[in-house]
This record gives sequence, C-alpha cells and structure tokens, in this order.
Amino acid sequence: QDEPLIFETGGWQTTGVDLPDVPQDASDLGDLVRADPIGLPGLTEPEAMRHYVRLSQKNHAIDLALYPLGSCTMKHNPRLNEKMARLAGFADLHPLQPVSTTQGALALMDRLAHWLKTLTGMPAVALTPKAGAHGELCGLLTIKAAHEAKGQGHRRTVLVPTSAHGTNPATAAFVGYSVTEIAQTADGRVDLADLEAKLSGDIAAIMVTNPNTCGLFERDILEISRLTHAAGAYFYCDGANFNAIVGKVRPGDLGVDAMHINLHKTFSTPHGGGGPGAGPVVLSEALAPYAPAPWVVSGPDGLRLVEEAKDEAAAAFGRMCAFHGQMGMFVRAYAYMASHGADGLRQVAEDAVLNANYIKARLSDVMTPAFPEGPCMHEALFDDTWLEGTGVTTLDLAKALIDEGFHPMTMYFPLVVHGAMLIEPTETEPKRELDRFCEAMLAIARAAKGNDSARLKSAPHLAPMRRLDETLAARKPKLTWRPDTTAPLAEVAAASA
Amino acid sequence: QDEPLIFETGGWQTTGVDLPDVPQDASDLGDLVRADPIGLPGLTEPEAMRHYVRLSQKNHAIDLALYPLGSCTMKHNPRLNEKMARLAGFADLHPLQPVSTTQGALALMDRLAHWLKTLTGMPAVALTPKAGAHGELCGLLTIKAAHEAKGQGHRRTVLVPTSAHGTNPATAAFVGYSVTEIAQTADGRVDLADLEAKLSGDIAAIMVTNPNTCGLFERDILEISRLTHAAGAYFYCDGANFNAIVGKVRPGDLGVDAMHINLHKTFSTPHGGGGPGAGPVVLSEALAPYAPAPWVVSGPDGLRLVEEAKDEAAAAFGRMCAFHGQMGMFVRAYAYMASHGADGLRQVAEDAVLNANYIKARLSDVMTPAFPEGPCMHEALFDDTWLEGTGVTTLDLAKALIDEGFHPMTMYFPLVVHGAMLIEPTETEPKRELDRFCEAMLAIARAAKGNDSARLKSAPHLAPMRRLDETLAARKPKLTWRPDTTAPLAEVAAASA
Amino acid sequence: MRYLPLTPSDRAEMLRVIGAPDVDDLFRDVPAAARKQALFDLPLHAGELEVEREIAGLAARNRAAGEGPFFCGAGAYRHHVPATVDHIIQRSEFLTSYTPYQPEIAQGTLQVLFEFQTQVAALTGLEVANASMYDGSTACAEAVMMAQRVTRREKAILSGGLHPHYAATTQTIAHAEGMEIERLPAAIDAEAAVIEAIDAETACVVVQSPNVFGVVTDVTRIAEAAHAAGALLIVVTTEAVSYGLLKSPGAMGADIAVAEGQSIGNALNYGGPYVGLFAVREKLVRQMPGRVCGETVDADGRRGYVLTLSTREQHIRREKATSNICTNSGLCALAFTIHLSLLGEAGLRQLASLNHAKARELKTALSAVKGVEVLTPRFFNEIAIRTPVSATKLVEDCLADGVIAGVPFARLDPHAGMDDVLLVAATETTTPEDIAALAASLAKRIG
Amino acid sequence: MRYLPLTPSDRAEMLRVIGAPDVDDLFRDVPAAARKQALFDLPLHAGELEVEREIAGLAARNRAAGEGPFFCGAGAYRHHVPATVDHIIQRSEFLTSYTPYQPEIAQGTLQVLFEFQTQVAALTGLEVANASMYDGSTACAEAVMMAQRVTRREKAILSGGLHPHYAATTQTIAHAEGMEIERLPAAIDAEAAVIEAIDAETACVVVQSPNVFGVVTDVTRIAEAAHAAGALLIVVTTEAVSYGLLKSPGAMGADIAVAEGQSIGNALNYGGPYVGLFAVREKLVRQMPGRVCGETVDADGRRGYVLTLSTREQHIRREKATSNICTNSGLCALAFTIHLSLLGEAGLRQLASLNHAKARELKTALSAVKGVEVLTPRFFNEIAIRTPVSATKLVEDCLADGVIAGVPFARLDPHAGMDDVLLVAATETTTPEDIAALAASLAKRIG
Repeated sequence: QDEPLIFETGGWQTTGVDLPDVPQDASDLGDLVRADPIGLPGLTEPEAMRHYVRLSQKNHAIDLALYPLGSCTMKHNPRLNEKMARLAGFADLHPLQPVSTTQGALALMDRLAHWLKTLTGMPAVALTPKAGAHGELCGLLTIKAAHEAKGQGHRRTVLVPTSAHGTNPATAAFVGYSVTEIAQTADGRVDLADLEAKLSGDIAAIMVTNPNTCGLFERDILEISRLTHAAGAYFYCDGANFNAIVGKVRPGDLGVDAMHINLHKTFSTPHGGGGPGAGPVVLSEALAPYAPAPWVVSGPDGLRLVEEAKDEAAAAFGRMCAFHGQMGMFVRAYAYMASHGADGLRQVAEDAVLNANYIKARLSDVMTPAFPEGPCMHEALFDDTWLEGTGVTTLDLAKALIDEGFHPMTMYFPLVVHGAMLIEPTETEPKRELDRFCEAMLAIARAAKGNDSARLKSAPHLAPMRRLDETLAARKPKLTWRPDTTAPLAEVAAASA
Repeated sequence: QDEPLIFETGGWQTTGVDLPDVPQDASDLGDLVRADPIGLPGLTEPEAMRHYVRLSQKNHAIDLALYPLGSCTMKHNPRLNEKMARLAGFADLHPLQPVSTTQGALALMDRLAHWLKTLTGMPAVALTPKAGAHGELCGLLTIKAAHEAKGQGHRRTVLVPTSAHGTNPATAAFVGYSVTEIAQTADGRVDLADLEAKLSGDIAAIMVTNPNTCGLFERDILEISRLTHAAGAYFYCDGANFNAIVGKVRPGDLGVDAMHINLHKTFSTPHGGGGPGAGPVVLSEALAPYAPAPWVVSGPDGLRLVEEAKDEAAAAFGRMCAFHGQMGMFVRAYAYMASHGADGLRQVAEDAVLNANYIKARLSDVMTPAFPEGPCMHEALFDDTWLEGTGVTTLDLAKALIDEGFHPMTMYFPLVVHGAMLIEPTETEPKRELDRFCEAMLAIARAAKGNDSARLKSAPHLAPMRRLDETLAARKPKLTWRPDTTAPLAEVAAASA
Repeated sequence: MRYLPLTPSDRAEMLRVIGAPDVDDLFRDVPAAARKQALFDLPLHAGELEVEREIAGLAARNRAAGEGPFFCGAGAYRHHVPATVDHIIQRSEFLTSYTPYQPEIAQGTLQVLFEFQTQVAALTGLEVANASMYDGSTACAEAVMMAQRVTRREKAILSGGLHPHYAATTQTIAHAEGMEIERLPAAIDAEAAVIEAIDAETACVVVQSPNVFGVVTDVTRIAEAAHAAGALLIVVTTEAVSYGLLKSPGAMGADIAVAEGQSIGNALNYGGPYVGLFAVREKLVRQMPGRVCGETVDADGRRGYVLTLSTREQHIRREKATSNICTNSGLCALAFTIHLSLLGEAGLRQLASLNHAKARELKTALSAVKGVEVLTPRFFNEIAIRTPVSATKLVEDCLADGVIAGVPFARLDPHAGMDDVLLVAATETTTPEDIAALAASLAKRIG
Repeated sequence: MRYLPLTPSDRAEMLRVIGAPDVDDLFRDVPAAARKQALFDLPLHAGELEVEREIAGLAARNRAAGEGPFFCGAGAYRHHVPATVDHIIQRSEFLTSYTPYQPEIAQGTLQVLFEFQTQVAALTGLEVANASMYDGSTACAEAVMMAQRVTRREKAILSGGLHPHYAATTQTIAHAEGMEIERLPAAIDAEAAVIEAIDAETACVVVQSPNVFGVVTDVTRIAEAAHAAGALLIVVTTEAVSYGLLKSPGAMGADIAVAEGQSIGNALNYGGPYVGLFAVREKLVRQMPGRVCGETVDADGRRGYVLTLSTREQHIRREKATSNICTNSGLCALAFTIHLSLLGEAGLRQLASLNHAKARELKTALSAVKGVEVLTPRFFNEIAIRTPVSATKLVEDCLADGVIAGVPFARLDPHAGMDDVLLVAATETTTPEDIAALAASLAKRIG
C-alpha cells in the first residue's frame, strides 16, 4: 500500500507539539528574521505515529529474519544496550559540561578503551572516529603524521588489494595519497610477490582487510607485516571483519599498526538503517603519539580529557570531529562486551566462523564457492560460475531470496570474484534459521537450473515493492519532494497559509 | 507465514538469560522440590525477539489504521504516557513500602481522583477496580452495602435495558441479584413507561449506559433518575461511553449514583490486546461511605492510605483486590488528562461526536442507520436492513473491511438491532482517515449490492489468515499445546533432556 | 492539541456534510440544564515538557525500591526483567490492539495467549489455563465462586496462611453472592487447621504455598481430605518464580491453581497492573471464568487461534455467565510469556534456586541478629521473623538507615495480633551488601 | 550465553556436515603463534542484571543536564524531544535494518530519507540535501573539500566566529589533502575580516550563523564578496532550531549549508551520535558527498525510492569518490525527521520563538549582574558574556551552587586569549527559576 509523503498529508498550520505561547518579539533581529514560509508540513501525533509505523513495516530487519549481508555483520542487537544508552546520566549529558560532572562517562570510555586494547593487543586507541570509514581516515592521518614527524613525508602512496572495500582507496585519496593496487592470488589472498615488488620508499602504508573480504584469513599475514615494516611503511588493517577473530586472535600479534573497529559490527551497536556507527582505531606503539585529540587520561582529581594538541598531546595530528566521539555507541558496545566477557567473545568468533562454514558446506553441492579449498572465516563467498547458461544472475537470486523472507546476501562484492555472493550469517543465528535459509537457497538454485527462471528474473513478487528502476533515479534525479506545480515549496506553503 | 510455537522451536535446555551459578542446595525443602520436568521451552534472546516481532506483525493496531470498534474507544495512545509509567519512581515501587516513601504515588492518585470527581461532578471515587466490569462489581457492591445499611437488604433485583453490555447483567448476577430487562423505545432509548412499571420496593438499582450502546444520549435521563430515586433504588451508570461527553456534561448532574470510568477508553491507557484496564468508580454522596478500601487521605504527616475497613472506613464494603489498584494505568491516565486540560477534554468529546456523525452522514445514503433521526453521540449504529436480499451479512462486511486495511466495526451488538454494525471513530482520527474509511465502506456496499458478493463472503483475502473455524475450536477445545505423542508435556521434556 | 487531528476547516466541512449548524447541535439530546457551557475548573492543556516535569516531580518524591536495600514481598516481588520484554510489549502491534475479536488480524495476540495458557498449565501441573485474570487476588475469589458452581455447595474454607488481601477480596465477593466463608485465624503453620475445618458442606478449601509467612507447604494431605469430602482444593501462589523449585499444585492434588504472575515479566508498579494465573483440571474447563484461546484452522486449513468457549462468557450468556470478567491482563500476560520463554525450563529453575539461595543467606544473617527469631521453617524466598519491638515501628526506624526492611504483617492484617511479625523477602536482585545492611540496621534499631 | 543460539549438539552436528574435527580446525589459516589458547585477561560473561548494575553505576556518577540549572550550548543543545520520536526509532524495523541496499524491502528507511532531504532543503533554503553526515563538524570539513573540487582552488577561509572544533576538524582534513586553510582569529563580530580575506585563490569562505559566540550574522555581503571572487559561501549552523526564526542560508546567498541537526530529535549523548545536515545548490549536486535517496518507480510503475547518484560514492568510484563516507547517521536522521514532522512549520517557528524569548530573559537577567558584560549584540538562544574572573574558574565555582553555568570559550580554544568569555545558552527547557539561580550564583561567585 502506498504511504503518502508527509508533504502530501501534513498541514502547513498543523503541529503535533504543544508549546507555551510566547511574545513573538524578535525585533532586535531586524530583517534577519525569516519572513517567508519554510515549507514544512506538520502532523498531529496520531498521524505521525501511523505514518512512521506503517513505513517501518516496509523494512526488513534483523529482528525479523536472517540478514546475511556479507561484510556488514548484521547480528542481534540487544535491547539492554538501548536501555543503557538512554540512562539520563549518558543521554542527557552535554559534551562540554565540566569534567568533574562527567566522571562516569569518562570511566566508561576508559573501560571501553581498555577492552579494545586488550582484545587487539594494541597499546592505544583513538575513540573519536564516527564510523568505519572515519576510522580509516583517522588511521591514515596518524600514519601520515608519523611519517612527517620522521621526515618521511615524501611517502605518497598507499597499497590496497583489489578485493578491498571501496572505502580503503577512497580514504587514501581523501588524505592526498595515491593508490596502487596489490594483486590477489588464486586462493584469494594478497599476492606476496606483488606486494614485495611494489613496496618502496614511496609507500606510506598498506591497507589490508583481515579476515579479508573474500572471508579468508590472510595466511601470510606475518610475512606481510614484516615486508611492510622492512620497507618503512605502516600496516593499516581494515577491521570490519574483526567479528571473525575477536577473543581468539590479537591484531597486535600480527604486526598491525592501526586498525579501526566497527562497533556497529563486531560489538553490535544497531545499524539503524545506515548509521550511526562508530570506528575507534587501535594504534601501535609507533603510531600512538600521533593520535587525535581528545582522549581520556587519569589525573589526581579523577579522569580528565586531553582536548587540545598541546603539551602531552603535542604530536596529535589534530581532531576528527567536534566533541569526543559516539558516546551513545560506546555505551552500547561496552554493554555488549561486558555481557559476553572474555569467554563469550571467543565464542562469538567461533560460532560466527562455524555458521559460515556450515552454510558453505551445505550450499557447495549446488553453488560454486569462490575458494573451495579450506575453511572460510565468518562469511562464505560464492561466484556465479554455477549459473552459467541459466540466464539467471546473482541479482535475480538475491531478489528471489526476498520472496523467501530473507534479506539477500551482499552481491557483486568483492569485485575480484565474478557475480560474487557474500553470505555472512553471524554468530547470533540459530542452526534452524541457517537450515531454513539453505533450503530456500537450494530451492532457488533448483529453480534457476530448472525451467522456473522466469519467476526468479522478475522477483521479488511478495515484497512491499517490485524491482525499482535505479537507472531512472540516477538519470533524472528527484531528490526532494516538489509540489505538482513548478512553484517552490515555500510558495505553495504560503499560498495555502 | 506460519510462525511455530515456542514449544516447537525452543530447547528444553536453552535459556535466554544469564544468571550467576548458585549452590543448588534446597535440602531443607525435602520432597517438596519439583523433581519432574516442568515442560517449558527456552529461547535465546535473538530467537525470542524474532518470534514475538514476527507475531506482532500479524496484529492490526490503532497505530496502523482506523480501529472503529464501537463501544471500545480505540484512540491514539500517547507514548509520553508509557514513558511516565516507566519512571522508576512508579514502576519500581512496591505497594507495601512505608507510605512515607511513596508520597509522590499517593499524590498522583489524589490528583487523578480530583480530576475524575471534577469531571463527573461526583464527590467520591473508588480507584481500585481493575477494569470496567470490575468497576461495575464495585458499584453494585457499594449499592448493596448501602441498601443493607439502610435496612433495604431485601431489594434483590436490578433493572437492565435490553441494549446493555453483557457485563451489566453478568455483574448483577455475580453479586447475587436477579436481573430484569427494561424495554427499549423505537428511538433506541429506555422505555420510561416500562421502567416505571418495573420499579418497585424490590429493585436495588438500575444499570443504564449513557450515552447508550446505540450511541445515543438518554434524552429522559433526568426523569429516569427521578423515578429510580423515588422508588428507593440507585442509579448505576455504565460509563464505558464517557468519551462522548467528557468535559461537557457531568454525570453527577444527571442523578447518577455510581459510574465506572474505563481509563483504557476515555483516558487512553492502551488496550494491550485485552488489558490491563482500570475502572475507577465515582460515587454519589449517598454511596460514598460504603466505598471499598483502600483510599488516600491527607493527614498531618502527608498523604496516607486507609487500608482497612475500620474507623473512618467502618462502612466500607470490603476490598476489591490486593493492594491499591492499577497504578500503572493511573499514571498514564493522569498524563493524558493533564495534557488535554479542561479545554482539551471538552474538545475530545466534541471531536468524537463530530467524527461519528460525519461517518453516519456519509454512509447513510447506502447503509441503513438504526436510528436515523437526530444526531448520534460518539458512535454510529447501522442495521442490516440494506443488505436484505444480497446474501451478504454483517459478518461478511466486517471481514471485507479487513482487506481494505481497517479493523472491522463492532458487529451484532447491541443485540436489540438486527445485524448491528457499531462504528466508533474516536476523536483522534483525522478527517482524511474517515474519508478513506467511508470510501472503502461504500465500495464494499456497492460490491454487496452488485454482483461481487462472492468476494465479500469469502473475505478476508489479504489478511495473515483466512476466516477461522470458531465452531471447531469450541467443539473440540485445544487450549494448550500438546506434543504429537499422547505423552504429557513433562515426559516429552524428560525424554529429550 | 497534539492528539486531536481535526483542523478548524475540517470541522466546518464536516458540519456542512452532517447538516448541523454547530457542534453543540449534536449534543441537543443532553438536557439543557446539564450542558456545561463553561470550562470545568481544571487546568488547561499542557505541553509534553510541562506534563513530564509535573509527573517526574511526583515520581521523584517516591523512593524507588532499587535505590537501596529492599526486602518487601508479601505478594509482590522485585525481580529483574530483561530489557527485551519491555521492548516487545511496547511494540505498537501489541500495545495498541484490542481484545482479539477478529482473529484474522489478531494472530499475534492469540498465539501468545495460547503459549501463555500452555506455560501456565505446565507451571501449575494442571491441564488447562485461561488467558489471564486481573491479578492473583481476584483470581482467588473467582476460583472460590467457581467451586461453588462446580460443587453447588456454599461454604469455603480459607487457610490462615492465605494472604489477608486475598482473603478479604474473596470474602467481599463471596459474601455478596451469599456464600459462607470460614476464614481461619492467621497462623504460620496453618494447614492442620484446614483439614479439621473440612466438612460435608465444604465447596472448597483455599491454601497458599508458599504461604503469606513464606512457608512452603505440602498440601497433599489437604487434597486428600478435601476430595474425600467432595470439596475442591484451590492452591494459591503469590510468587510465581517458586514454581521453578517447588512441586506443582497439580502434582499435590489441586483442582484449581491460581497465582499472581507479576514476578515473571512485570514490574512492581505500586501494586498494579499485575496478571492473575488460573489453571484447572480439564473436566472443570466449562466452569472456568475468563477468556480462553483455542487452536483451530482457517478456510485454507492453516493452523490458527481464536477466542473460544465463549458460551461461558458475559457477552453471550449475560447473567448466566461464569463471571463478569471481560478485559483482563493481556499485555501483562504477554510480558509473562516473553520473560518465561527467555528463561525456559533451565533458566526458571536456576532463577528459583538463586532466589532460594539468597533467602538462605538472608535467614542466616537475620538468625544472627540478637532479638530476631526466624519463624518460617521451610521457605522459598521469603521468611517471617519475630522482632522484640513493633514491626511497623522497626520498619520506620530502619528507613533512617536507608533500608526498607520488609512488610509488617500488621499492615496486611491489623487484627491478627501479630504486630511483632515482619515479612522479609530476598530475590536475585538482593546483594550480600543489602543483607548485611539489613542485619546491621535491625541490630542497631532493636538494640 | 543469552545471545548465542547454537547448542553443543548443534555445533557437533554442524562440524560433522562441514567435515571438520573441531572448531579450532576452522581457524587453521591463522598462524599458530597468533592463535590464543587462553582466554584474554578480561572478565567473564555477565548477566543482564550485573551489566545493568555496573553501567547504571557509571551513569549515576555523571550529573545529567536535567538535574538542575544548566546553560551549556556551544554546538550541542538540550531540547525536549517528544516521547514519540524515541519510541519510533526503537522499532525493530528501523533500528535493526542496514543501509537500504535492497530497496524492495527498505522503503521505510528510504521514504524517510527522502522526507529528511526535503526538510533539510527547506530549512536551509537550498535545492537539494544529502541523506546525512556524521555530524555538523565533519559536514563542515566535507563542505570545504567539496568547494575545492568545485572551484579547483586550494584555499579556504574560516571565519573567527566558526566553532573552534569545526575549524580544527576542517583544518585536520584539509591539511592532509594539501589545502591551505586561513583560520581567522576568534572574534565575536567576525564577518568584516572574512570579506577582507577573500582573494582570487579562495575556494570558499566558511561562516557560522548564529556563530559560536551566539551572534546572528547577515552573510549577504559575504556571499556577494565570495561570489565576486569566484568562491563559494559555506554557511554553518550548529543550532538547527534557529532555522525556525532566522533567514535561511540559501536566502542569504549560501552555496552550501551545513549544520548540526542534533537539536531536533536527538539527545545530548555527551557529544554523539549526532546528525550532520548538508544542502547545496542544485547545480552542485554531483560534487556532493554522502548518500542520496531519490524517487523512482518499480516494475509495476508504483512510486518508490532508492539510493542514487552512487557514482559519486566510494563503493563504485573507489579512490575517485567525492568522499569516503559510507555509514552515516540514518537513525539520527530518522529522529530528526519525526521530530520535525511533529513540529511542522508552525511548531518549529513557535519553538524557535520560545528559545529566543528564553535567551532574551537570560540576557536581561545576566545584564543585571554586576561585573558581567553581555558581548553578543544579536542572538538567537545563546550569548557570550565577559566575566571579571576566569570563566573556567567561574563555572567550577558555580557548580557548588548546583548550577552548570555554560561553556568557557577557553575550553574550545585555549589560544584565543578569551579566558574571560563564557558562552551561555537557553532553550525551551530553561525555566525562570533556572535563570534566577544562574544570576544569583554568578553574582555570588564574582562578588
């Protein structure tokens, strides 16, 4: 059922809040007062509630069924964490209150930092980055600052494997580095020879995801880090897949210099339809001095914040954002960590890997795993070789899964695998749900190989919408609602006022 | 999609809570310890979340669309009220804490009582009844106590109009009264002549709903109360429809002696799929002394509770339940009242009545209003005369409305109207939604009168389920889940343990 | 008016369609004298901020149980409820739906009720359960009324271990119906007297376990005596968590089991809303009060659920109904079912053991306080103690130490001559520090 | 382990299907030396009750803003958010969904983003907006980077009225990219200096209004000067409620408007998560960073929404993307949109007027305090005052009176030589009693 936009149902004079009357005196502001209508419709509370509740029912969610988006780690989001983040002592706390009135908040940040450092085996962490990509930015800025401090500012290139997340090269470019790709071996890992060939005095860093986006552990990781360090470069690890090894393997033991941790993946802060995330970056001894302000330190009067790049923070490369990071996400992540403990987090990694290998095993009879040899880590990657000649594509399969009540897997990523289907179940899926998924997937596969491909090619049929025309959207962008007339929204509002 | 029962998916050893280990020493309890399995499946938290979220999506709700169940007053439930009821100062408060530690709670009860008394023009209120029917019980027990105190214990009959809610006669019978029906006039009101004829020295009370279940105001209400009192009986008013007159008309001015107020109707505490409700009873001067304990009084040390039928409460007829009533509902109702204020509550009644009359006006061209003359109050009542010869029934119409995205109206009630359809929109519906509903209703009516009645007779088609076999359910009651074997649940659990 | 969507122009247009000159015209059936033109003497509408300020101000004048050491029980227990429970019950589709009269669009509520009934039957050890009552006390009263219908006898015996509020609630209703209630004197070990009181007129005996003094009772002998006399045994439980450790009412011979379900899934709420559990032997089902959900199939043959056996109920049977109950405690039952499905058998057993262990700690600590005598021989999570001073006074005194020491029995029954008896409960939320604080406060205030 | 559904027998069966002897075998690609056999040195798993106790204990060690008189602003504002907003954003379907990559089952999120973009465009007076940034400060930095792409120039001028954190964030990013940042000295009336600084190398000027000192600025002349030099004007707003009272950036000539959206729909959260607003003139849309939602049709011709213009983005363009931003602030944007649709035009204007009225009260009260000088000539809801003592010291002193007096400017920029400047904000949550308490405390502590 079509749900009208608020601009189509709301009233220009309607409001869903009751505010006390005030003298409308803004005379001191003169002609800086906004005289023209803004163009904002209002809804009463019952109308707003229905609008958004109805809209919500058009979404798939982890709370409804498996959401096996590879590399996105859609796991259960405990409501305890939501409750904790909403305690007045955190939610109703201003970032610039005197620190003597925020000691509990600083203590929580300090405990979170302790867990992250312990779990990664790294001596320092920058908490402020606001998402994974922001963490990458933080990591590369730290590396850049370190190179500059050591007179290595001429290093201008970052090496990135072809299978990397798009954010890796984008981040490198964003901080002014040029990007060179590292080749991949047939078994889905960094090509050591190619890496060695490309490492030089111009290389600032390598950015390697581990476990990588093929769902595989970089077997030669120790050699990768040795070669990198020998060339005077730093090893940035994309920690998006930390979920697979948390509690079992410490990136610090692998020679990593910097790694962001997506709190919204490994530590289950909710994705919320596209954020907010949080991307703290753990740092090696070599990089720690260059971490951005602010950070928490312990002093004689309790905990305090180092907010400026001076004195003890003289080498800090600057600031990632206003204030101190995603506190609301810190609370949730800490609640998640404390709930699991050292034993639970280890089990997280084991069950995540077990679930992925189970899917890989159950589907490999029919589908073609991209890397059949050996186990995968937290996600199972298939290519579309097995679809050859059927006329059915990865996209069709994904859409057909929607009709079975599941969210599709990640598709066409990583780019290095043709027609990639990247399936990440996570540790919070019961075996029953995995079986239900595998059976649905196998039934679709049979349909693809049988003579039922037309149904797949026009899927989904049971979703709130059929396939959407993305080309039209991009060719003639309609990015805001406009009234049917050509008049600006504000004038429409004025006319109806 | 079928959602399995927890008994089919849960594990006998699975738990979704983590509790500290304890010494399992219960030796002092000897053989009173439960040795046999209980038969309770457990779900981990992700499994439980999905199960109940999926189930929830099979429900219609006021937050999704119009829910015009006549006599049920399904209006918007503000979330502010939910938030207030969950403040630790109310939710985490034990009923038997020292009253010196619950002064805020007692003050809220006192304020709620003040609003209820002021809105009804009655001098006293018993807060403890836990729902409307419980309020009726409270009211009749008060009346019984009053009669007994006055030596009128021989009055054993209660008069109830034929259009009354089933709870009225059931309640009267429950407290040992016999029930005599009062006839209804052609215009849907109490037949004064019949009332007068039946009033006698044996009559303890009359129970009249006003506005009544035909959605009409009892025009002769003052005469009804005069006759009742003249006969030495009391006037119990069923206040289920107080929504229609709140803020405009005081039952106390109409001669009412006792009236329950469904806080979950007029004052919008959520219905929650069948309760909890709350049914405070306002009482006249004559009945006030017999109100049940406990109640709140003001004393030198602040507010306190009169909990026993002695001293100042010597005439109290007893106790309706443990503790002090539905505190959680009191908080919600008070938040609703305070939000509306005297002006907003008056507007509630006006908009509720306006909305109902609008529906009546828009549908009367095609459907047959049960009482076409004059305005209705908060609900519009139609009969099925207009369906004659179509083969379509009230039930079919109701089920067809489901396919249009609405909850059906109340059907086949009141019993005095053939094929009754009782439509109550409430004041929180926008005109847009009423129009959408009327258009859907008119389209169904056209289909009924046209040659599309087969679709209606097999409706709903778009709901989570088709029509359910209620006869089968009653003939062979399956009231609990049983495993496929004939073994008791506990043995099944034991076998799988 | 944030909750009222009609605009002035909507109202004008609607009046035009109706053909009424103004809204007051629609109220013309109200006698003119009763139509108030002036606003009532109450405050005007207020914004959310203002309302929240007022009500939060009132909440702040209460001392929440969790603010310090806390030992009240006596029919309402402070347990930890997982955040998931409260989250789910607030979902629009559960919170803002009505009684499931239209089963095609109410399967969510109905399936939960079916699960609830099955859980309650399992807990109580009986075959069937209804879809909930208002609370434990009203369920108790309804059980007695039901026994009257089943046995056609007019006398009920209430044990001296029954919660005084339950006894008073039952007396109030039963008296109105003309039943005779024999309420035995309050007694810590109350069950021998019950057996003696049974006679050929007895419709039922009502026994609580753990009783109001915390005593866990073997009711098997009472069941035998009752059944021998043709009476029913009603077993009352006010602490539902105890089902995880103790032999079930059904296993001990109960015909009807009623309970307060608040402990599972529901907050203290200053006494309500709570949820009454009501289970019976299968043969008694058609005399059971309240709503019942049953399994059936839809027109396509798919399994589904409906409210059923409604010929027992007021909306069909009117004055011949088994009860007048209509709205019950649906949302509290939902909370109960979610919490219990999270616990599962393993979790409930562990929770019950944990409660019992905490109470053992409590008993040990209080036994060591000079002047305190522990009265309860076999207990679950609550004990009665005798204090050398008035228990009411003692509780007030302990408040000065920040401790809410428990419930003086005299608050529940001032006529029992037990002013020196204090009921003290422990749950999984009780810490060793809490217990130490209570013991220290008692020692100080008694000394 | 309440979050982990696999049972021991599940694990055994799955290993059998996989053909692995044990779970460790699945980790065999990890170098043996790096595989930790022992548990890490961290606490073991804990129950919900224990975790809640620990974290609530930490929360209790903070003084929540609402506990007493409170006047902090400086980029984060305490507003009242209707309960409906927080309720809706917690619905499973919004909270636990991912970025809407599969639009057929993500229309809920997508339509909200479309509404959000339209609201942001209307507020800022510009044609298009993106689907949100992390926060205002990073949006500001991104705007400067965007200006570099649009103008192919390398210099940005930052007004002395720009929030120092925003300036520092922008400097950090721009420096890495090799841009030259001219950050003008902090100044209360900072705008004349901006015009003077513009030259032919200037890619953009960044001006904040109301600025960090609360000053409402007419940026029309700056726009003219910037455009004359071929530069873009970026207008920053840290208090989104001000859009309800003040002329929009677009109306004053801004090419890009960025803002912190926290004030609408979002709590203070000790600094995050917040939501960055980003709006541009239509012709600049293809250089805009971040996700964008657009309208389209489905295979049946029905209107729907998709993420679009993704050729600007990292997952397609990799190192040629307009930004590296990926996850943004979807849920905070949802909260913003719900709150703003509840407010509507009428409510936002009234809320803004109410804030302004409170600030006028505040200014009047503080002007009367001996020793205090109000520095802000034209303000919205925040003013800067000069105090005769260190503002940092003064704030600490006022704490003793239970008053959080505001933000010392030196905390934001210790190098500016403005140790005696205090930023003081009022919102609709500020009461006359709060203002009186602040005035009294300042008078006492200064005196």
